[in-house]
Amino acid sequence: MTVEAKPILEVRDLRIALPKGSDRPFALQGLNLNVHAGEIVCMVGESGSGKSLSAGAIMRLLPEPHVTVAGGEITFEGEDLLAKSEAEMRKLRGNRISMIFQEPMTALNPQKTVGWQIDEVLKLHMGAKRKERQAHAIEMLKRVHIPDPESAYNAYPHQISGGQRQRVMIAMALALSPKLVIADEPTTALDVTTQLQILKLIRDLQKEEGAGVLFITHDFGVVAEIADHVIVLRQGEVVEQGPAGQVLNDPQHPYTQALIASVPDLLPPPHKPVTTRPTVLKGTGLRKTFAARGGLLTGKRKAVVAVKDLSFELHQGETLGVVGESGSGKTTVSRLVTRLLDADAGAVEVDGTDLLACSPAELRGMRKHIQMVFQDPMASLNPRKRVVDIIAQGPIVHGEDPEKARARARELLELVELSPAAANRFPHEFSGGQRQRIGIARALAMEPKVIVADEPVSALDVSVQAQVLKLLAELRHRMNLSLLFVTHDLRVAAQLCDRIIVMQKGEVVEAGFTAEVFADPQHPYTRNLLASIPGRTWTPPYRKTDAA
Amino acid sequence: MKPTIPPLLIYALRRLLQAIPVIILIMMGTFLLLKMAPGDTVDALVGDMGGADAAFIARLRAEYGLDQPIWVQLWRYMVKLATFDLGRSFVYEQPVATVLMDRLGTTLLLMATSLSLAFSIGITLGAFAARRAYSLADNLISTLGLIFYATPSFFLSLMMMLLFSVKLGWLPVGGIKTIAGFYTGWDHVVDVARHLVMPTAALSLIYLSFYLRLMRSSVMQVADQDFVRTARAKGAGETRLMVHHIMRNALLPAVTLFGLQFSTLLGGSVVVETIFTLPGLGQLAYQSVIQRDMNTLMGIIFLCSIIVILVNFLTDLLYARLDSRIELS
Amino acid sequence: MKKQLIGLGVACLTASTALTPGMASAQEVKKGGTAIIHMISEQRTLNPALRASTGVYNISGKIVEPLIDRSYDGYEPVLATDWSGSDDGLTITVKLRENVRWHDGEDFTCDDVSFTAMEMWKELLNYSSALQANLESVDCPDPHTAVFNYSKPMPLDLFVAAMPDLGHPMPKHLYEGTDILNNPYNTAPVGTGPFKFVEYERGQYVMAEKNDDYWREGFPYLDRIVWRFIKDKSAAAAALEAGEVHESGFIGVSMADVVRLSEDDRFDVGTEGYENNVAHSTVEFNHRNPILADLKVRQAIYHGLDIDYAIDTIMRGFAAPGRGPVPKAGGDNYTDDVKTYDYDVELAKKMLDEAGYPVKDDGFRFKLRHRPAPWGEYTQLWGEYFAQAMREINIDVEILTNDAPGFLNGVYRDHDFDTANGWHQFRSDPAVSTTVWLRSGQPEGTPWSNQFGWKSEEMDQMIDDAASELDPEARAEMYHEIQRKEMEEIPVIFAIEHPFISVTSKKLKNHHNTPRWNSSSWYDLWLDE
Amino acid sequence: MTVLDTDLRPAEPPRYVVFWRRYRRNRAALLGLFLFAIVVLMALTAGLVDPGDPLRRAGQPLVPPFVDASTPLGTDQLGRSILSQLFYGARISLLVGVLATLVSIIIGIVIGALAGYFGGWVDDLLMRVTEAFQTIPNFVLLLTLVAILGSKIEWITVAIGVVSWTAPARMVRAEFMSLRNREFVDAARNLGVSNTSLIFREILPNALPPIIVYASVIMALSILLESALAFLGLGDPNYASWGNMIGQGRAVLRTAWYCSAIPGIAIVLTVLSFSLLGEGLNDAMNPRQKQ
Repeated sequence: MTVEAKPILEVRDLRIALPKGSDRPFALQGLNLNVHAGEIVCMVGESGSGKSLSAGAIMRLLPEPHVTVAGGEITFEGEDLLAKSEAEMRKLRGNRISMIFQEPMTALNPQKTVGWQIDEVLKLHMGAKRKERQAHAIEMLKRVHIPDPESAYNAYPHQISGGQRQRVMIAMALALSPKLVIADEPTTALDVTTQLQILKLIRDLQKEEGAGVLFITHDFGVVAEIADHVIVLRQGEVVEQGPAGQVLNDPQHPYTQALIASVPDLLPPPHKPVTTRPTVLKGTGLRKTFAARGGLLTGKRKAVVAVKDLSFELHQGETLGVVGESGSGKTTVSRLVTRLLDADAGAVEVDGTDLLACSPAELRGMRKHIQMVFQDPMASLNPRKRVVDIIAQGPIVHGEDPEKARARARELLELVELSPAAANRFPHEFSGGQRQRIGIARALAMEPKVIVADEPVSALDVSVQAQVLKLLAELRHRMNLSLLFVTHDLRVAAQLCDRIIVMQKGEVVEAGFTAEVFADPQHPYTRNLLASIPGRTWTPPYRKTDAA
Repeated sequence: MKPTIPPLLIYALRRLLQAIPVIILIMMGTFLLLKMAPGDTVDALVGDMGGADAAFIARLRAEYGLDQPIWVQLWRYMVKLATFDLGRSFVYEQPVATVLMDRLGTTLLLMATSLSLAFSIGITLGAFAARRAYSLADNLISTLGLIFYATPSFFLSLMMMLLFSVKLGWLPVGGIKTIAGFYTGWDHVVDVARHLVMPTAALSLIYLSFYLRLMRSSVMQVADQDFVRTARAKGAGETRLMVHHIMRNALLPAVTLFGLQFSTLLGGSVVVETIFTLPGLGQLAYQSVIQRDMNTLMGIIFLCSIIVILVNFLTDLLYARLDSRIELS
Repeated sequence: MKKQLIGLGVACLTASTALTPGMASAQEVKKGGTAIIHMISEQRTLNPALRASTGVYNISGKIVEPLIDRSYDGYEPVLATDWSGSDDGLTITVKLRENVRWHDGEDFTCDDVSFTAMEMWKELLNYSSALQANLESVDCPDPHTAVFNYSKPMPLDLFVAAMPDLGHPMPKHLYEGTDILNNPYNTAPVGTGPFKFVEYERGQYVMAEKNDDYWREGFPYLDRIVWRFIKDKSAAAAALEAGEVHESGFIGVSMADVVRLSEDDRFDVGTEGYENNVAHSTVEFNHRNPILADLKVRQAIYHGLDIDYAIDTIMRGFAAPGRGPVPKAGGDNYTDDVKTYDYDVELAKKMLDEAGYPVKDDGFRFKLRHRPAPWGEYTQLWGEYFAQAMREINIDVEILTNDAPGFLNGVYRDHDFDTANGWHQFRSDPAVSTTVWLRSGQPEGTPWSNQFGWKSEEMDQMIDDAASELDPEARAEMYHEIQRKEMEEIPVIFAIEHPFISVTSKKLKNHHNTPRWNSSSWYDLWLDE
Repeated sequence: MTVLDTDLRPAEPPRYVVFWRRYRRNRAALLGLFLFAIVVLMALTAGLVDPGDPLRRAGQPLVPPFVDASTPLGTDQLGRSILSQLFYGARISLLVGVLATLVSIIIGIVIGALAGYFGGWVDDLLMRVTEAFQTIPNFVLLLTLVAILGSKIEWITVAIGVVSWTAPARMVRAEFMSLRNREFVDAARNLGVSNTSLIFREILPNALPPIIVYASVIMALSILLESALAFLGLGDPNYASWGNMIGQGRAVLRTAWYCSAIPGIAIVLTVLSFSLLGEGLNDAMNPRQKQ
């Protein structure tokens, strides 16, 4: 890299100390980075890598005194930020350095209007009259492409959509043309189509303003989409940094290589002749409408149609993907099929028996044939139970001898590649991926005919995600499992599913073999979805590790 | 098209409809409960009089309708209640409504001053303590809050009376006004205020500690939220954070508590009103229980239900006003 | 100090010898001012012709006057000027005072007396309705003469003794033709007394002001009297000390404060003025329990009670041991020539052993369920003392506490008790409300009457005979016999007789100068302020 | 190389050790525990301090503290030893506190769990009942119950429990409403677990921590309620209780302050210990609230 101009932000040997009793003494050990004007620097790392804390250090917003800067320098436009008083920092924040946060819902004050919150920045730093400020704020809303900026100005955050909220955040951050914008996972909470729009917006505005952007993310797809320069963090240490193209396509450090190798590519497996096998799960004409509970003043609210007339068939040994964005009804499908929710109409046949027509007693018996793996590895295991009991619970309920069930649970732990020594621990003593393995073991303990997996890897870091997906693939192969796989992530779907169903607003817009859908999407929505996959033009260079 | 009814009115009507079964439940429950108590108001009356002969007692019982079967009494009472007739007080020999209205003013005054003092001081101190969490000032405030909380109100009342009335002679011992003082205008206001100082303090301290503790944790919780971090990243100072971002959100749980505490407060005022001889509903309720003055006690509970339901309705409106997430229409 | 007080208390009981404290003869009388009087509880009515209760008289006595009152010199004419009885005891003639006007300006006449006697005293007034059961009519030969006609002999003594409490005429013109029990004047009384009713704020106070048209020329001295209701005794003591209240009667402050304030030179503390309102502390037995039906057991229990200790600790010396159903204040009807039971634990234990109740393995002979009356600190402490004392002689006692209706119901209607303790108030004459404690056949549920399951035909006969005896001396002797019999059989223990105690600010003058002072009219009370 | 996802973390120390570590971080909570331990100790050793009946006559009435060695804290109006009443009173206060709390929590859990778990009309019905109870001033209801049942200590305890259950019921309901949609509940239901087991085995243990913390509040309020009853003369005179001591002692407040001040301080400290204990439990059970 050549030094053309002095960077806006220079971080030298930054070290951040964690409170006593944490798993390591320093959250960040010797971070060095430069951000130049007009450059987007991506800081990539898995959870716990210290990437968010470095942003906090630059803004001087660390949760002191628990977490403190232990050493190093942060220079912004030639000034030493660490030496500044709080009052001086306050003048910088929001003005010359601004920040965009991850969760647009919680990052905006629910009690103030959008306009008020944008106006606050202007009031604090611009010193103009109210009219002027309002005009400026509306102008900013226009620039972030919010439809009808005047009415958005008076709206409360809960009255606009998630994507619009993030646009408001961006408008707020860029309102005073800062020199440096720090974006902390700004698109992680958004749907894929919205994500692409926001990334584009950031990129465009940054080009216009010429600001430097420090962009924090965990997603290599996003990196590929947006980065000029990449820094890879692991456990508080920089393992690799360099221009985007170089790091993405020719990573040097084994960790980077492994991370990149974990990113599922967009090449679906060749399709197997699954449709000829016997059907194990068949949904017919499923429909579910949520009659929302009454609001405070309004009494009844409009009912929401979650699933509209859904039919599908799952064959023996097949993996059927249900793909869609939030609000598409895909999660409702997983609950209807397992009858955790009662459908308004339709039938779910498991091996020819209609689950929805069962009496409560019959239903309890039927449940062992259709098991589920849940999304949130934190929430899906009872925190007050030991792992062995969690896994053995199902068989015991269905009359298995408790001792035998526990012995079987230990075997299953081995099957999901966990040490049986872990059997007597509680869920919180495991990592997210391990918990998801326990969840899989619990489902397998019942020896079900069908497993419904609801976003089983979406809460996991990319490297862990790859390992869990691999395990699922292996088990499917070994045990001839039939999987109904619900996901929002097209990369994951591409990797695992034989066939997919694409859903939008409760309706199926397209269905077919994965490879065919990916190669030649018929419906505009599917096309849009595929086009929005971040970094879709980038193919991870090599697969040195053993991901499937 | 139908003429549009204001949403507030619809909401009020809906709440009223929900409240009616609760009130009926309360009234029937209380009636039957009181009937389970040993002895009736005639026993209490005869006890007060220092005795009476049998014929006299029997005639009184018939006069009050207490010789009827319980179901007949209940039915008669509920029928009258449906026309908002609360009956006559056995003890005061006046319509219950008159008796209640006499007492309501004092009680409302006492409760309003106590609650608003407890609310405002508790919230201020709580917020202050939270912003300086774990400092000396915080520890001091929190300890004070705990002591307020742990001290029985009657103990506090007696101690205050000893100090301020007997030893120092600053405040009157009890009552709501100086009897035969014949104050008018501003003097009357000052006089009543002087009489209310100690009862208000005795009654409000425990609630003050509730609000203090609630507010402290609420402010600390809100201060941790993302949007406060956002405001900080915008360059907002501590005062601004507190005023514009933290307080309004942190107030919400306190407002909820406000609605719930109203009836507890009325119970708490029994002891305080007794000690300070305040002619309020709390004392009246206690006396009515002891004297088995069914109609009066039922009337108090009826009035109390209405007040509580009204207060809850108002706090809900206030909540909706404070929390923009709750839509008004 | 304590010993002195006992002396004082007992001395005052012998009414005639008592000097009037706070005597003001040496001082110039000051007119005007407001006297503020503490009341511990509130009555439902202020009409003394409907409710016989000191709580009513304490207020209404200033507004409504009786025909006859009591002074330390005997009976004193108030609205009556003279009275006499026929030899057969069937008629009593009362002369009424002339030129007396009700507060609303109407004249007071025999019509008022006749109406009140027939409509209220006979029909609606507690105790009086039994007393006047045989009243046939009241004739008015002239506006100021009332003739009471009885169907059975009525002793004149009894009639006169009852009049101060049970003889308040009410204005006929305000009551005739109305629903008497619900008449609004019941809580806003109109009388002939030195003070006129002004207002009644429930739960707070009653106020009365000077009656300029009072028949005693030049009286009253005070401009105003206010009765303040203060339920809490500690608050009442504080109010006295803070100068917000001038007098608290009927033991309106705790005994500890009585003793404390008696050492404070701002106050007069004493038992004067209650000679007509003496009470007994009682221990009542349920004779339906075979153990307690055994006389030996009752006697043993009496021996097990350290009455002097109880007087000292609970009453702080302001009381004397009881000697049967009639207290010393009963005058000629009283005798102390009765059997007594000294405190003797060993004797008590021996008697219980003899009665066939040895100590069992758990350390007790038997268990009693005891109900103490909820009449405040005093009766509750008595109940606890009773339990304490009984445990000393190996009788286990479980105390059952209830509020007033619960207590009255539990003892007098449901008879769900073994022992109980409470009060018996003596009302001038044993026939008014005392003999009902001993006479069998009381209707169930009548409080303060023989609900103990005790029946002695001999006693019943003695009571009936005494009630219709017209000769005062013979009558007194008959009551002495009843006392002796009672102390032999002890169906009820009249353990302690105690007057009430007043704490009075020395600013009040001419106070407690009659034997029922708190119920009297206070026409001569004045305030040195 | 990346750490293999299947490598286990080192085992954590047992739960109670973790719990204790979190608890002891709060110094005030340690003080609360200390005070609580003293009260428990007093309750346990009452029989040793005075093997006799604490209500018997132990000496002259109204002896001040530190005068007579046989009654170190003095005597009350009936000559009963204040020290032994204080120790035996600790038993009653703890008993009333713990049992009344149990009663209220059990009622609260049953009602709250049913309402929160089933929702719909069950919820509506139970919530109306809860509202009704909440609307009647609790102390007035307590007085009424005591008037009905009499002042036996058992009934006082039950009555206090009966007037205190609404708050825990609402809390349990709220917890159940949020927990019943958690994935682990769905997971258990999907295994064929019955409703009863779901309520009591799966959800309840997870709903308990805030309830346990709140129990300390109820315990404190129970003791205050009992003493307020005794103050009004409605306590059970068959047992030495702190409330009874204050209630009777206030008659002699001005001359023998120690009769009511000593049990008064005992109540203040006990209530204080419960509430500090509650804060410590809160810190230990809901660690996310800290920092």
